[in-house]
Amino acid sequence: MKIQIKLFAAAREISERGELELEVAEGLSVKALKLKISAEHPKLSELILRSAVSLNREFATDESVVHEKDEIALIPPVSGG
Amino acid sequence: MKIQIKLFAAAREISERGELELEVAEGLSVKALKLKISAEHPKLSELILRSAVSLNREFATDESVVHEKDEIALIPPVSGG
Amino acid sequence: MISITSDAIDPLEVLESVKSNQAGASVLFVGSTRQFTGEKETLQLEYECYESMAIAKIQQLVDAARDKWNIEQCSVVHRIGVVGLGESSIVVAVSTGHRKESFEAAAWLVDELKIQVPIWKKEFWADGKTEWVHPSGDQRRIPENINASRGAS
Amino acid sequence: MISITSDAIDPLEVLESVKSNQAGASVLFVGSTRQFTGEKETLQLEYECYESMAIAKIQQLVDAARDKWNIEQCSVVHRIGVVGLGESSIVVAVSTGHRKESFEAAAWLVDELKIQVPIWKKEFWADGKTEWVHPSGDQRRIPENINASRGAS
Repeated sequence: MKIQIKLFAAAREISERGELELEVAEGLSVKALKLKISAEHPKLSELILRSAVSLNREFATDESVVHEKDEIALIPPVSGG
Repeated sequence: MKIQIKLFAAAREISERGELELEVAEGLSVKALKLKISAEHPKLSELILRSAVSLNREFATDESVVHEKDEIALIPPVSGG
Repeated sequence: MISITSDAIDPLEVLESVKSNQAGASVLFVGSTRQFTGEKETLQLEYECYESMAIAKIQQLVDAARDKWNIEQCSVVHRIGVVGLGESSIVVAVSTGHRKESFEAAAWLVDELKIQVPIWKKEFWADGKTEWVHPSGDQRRIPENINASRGAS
Repeated sequence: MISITSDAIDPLEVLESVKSNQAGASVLFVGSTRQFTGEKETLQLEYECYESMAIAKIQQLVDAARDKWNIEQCSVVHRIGVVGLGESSIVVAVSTGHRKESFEAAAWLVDELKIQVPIWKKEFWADGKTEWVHPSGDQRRIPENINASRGAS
């Protein structure tokens, strides 16, 4: 399945785009997704180690499973306020 | 010596005036002053038990001595804010 | 800004009085006339003060707060006279480099003002009764504490 | 009022949004761009957010605060884009019956927002460098805590 991953802040600047598109297998875990992004976009790998992933606007755990229609985002450590 | 004591809030309303005038001896302590006010103005005695006295805009202790030119006030428990 | 006024307090003016480029945080506290205390209904409050002493005491509190926290700017405004429902009787503003200090200093100033500053509140209850609020407690303890803590710093 | 805006925030509007005759206390927190962090000088900040998730997360925080404290009204406004020196990036307002709860709830909302809400700050230093602020720490701990505490109340 094809998924899009929204990028923000340093992740967006490092990869020079607001969204990544990946072809992944069904039943992919968030942990596996992070490894896959790191492998395909090595410049992001350091930041990904410190980042969360959100699925449908909620923080996901490493064990969460990514579904095709999910709204997915990489969430670097936040610094609002 | 003659002294004036400013009255506020319930003390002012109970005694129906903003200031008391008393004739007192030199060297009077604040504690003795409170007793004297209570004796001369019995309606104030209950409130005086719970009140402080200020001398020149500072809270005084029972042992403080009242001088002729002091600005004296009876300070019922405060409730600003 | 330290002020006692019989006019309505403008909270924006108080907030702007603590503005500073060195401040990352400002906390504004507004105390206002609440309609219900339990089941008792208030129509309005009336405040009276011993103005010259109140100003001096507020200044002492502000000085003590500046000793305790790293404050950029600090303002305290208290209204006297009739304060209707929803209207403000007190506005305190503090600006600091970081937020923890703003919150602590503003809360402390309000707490201490309610103990140490000669201002009195009269309740006008909806049942027609009126009542000067004179809480119990030994006020004379407090100024001694302030002087002691300031002397030690 | 929950809002993310690229316009300057009007603190008075936020304060008035929490007005209530049932409130005896309101606390307004303003976070603004501080010129110096230690010896490093900031020219401006720029904020970016994942807006739909940020709004949802702020709403969760407000709901959780309402579970924890007896809140009359509560507003959170965050600015995005460039925020110059002395300008406000965040304004939080809380009104409650009594002051302790206003102070606690406002401080908690700011603390949690800084941990849980997908908003990011970029520093523009006076030496010409820029830097996204990505503090270390495990973000995933937090939403679980919120869910747990809400479930328990």
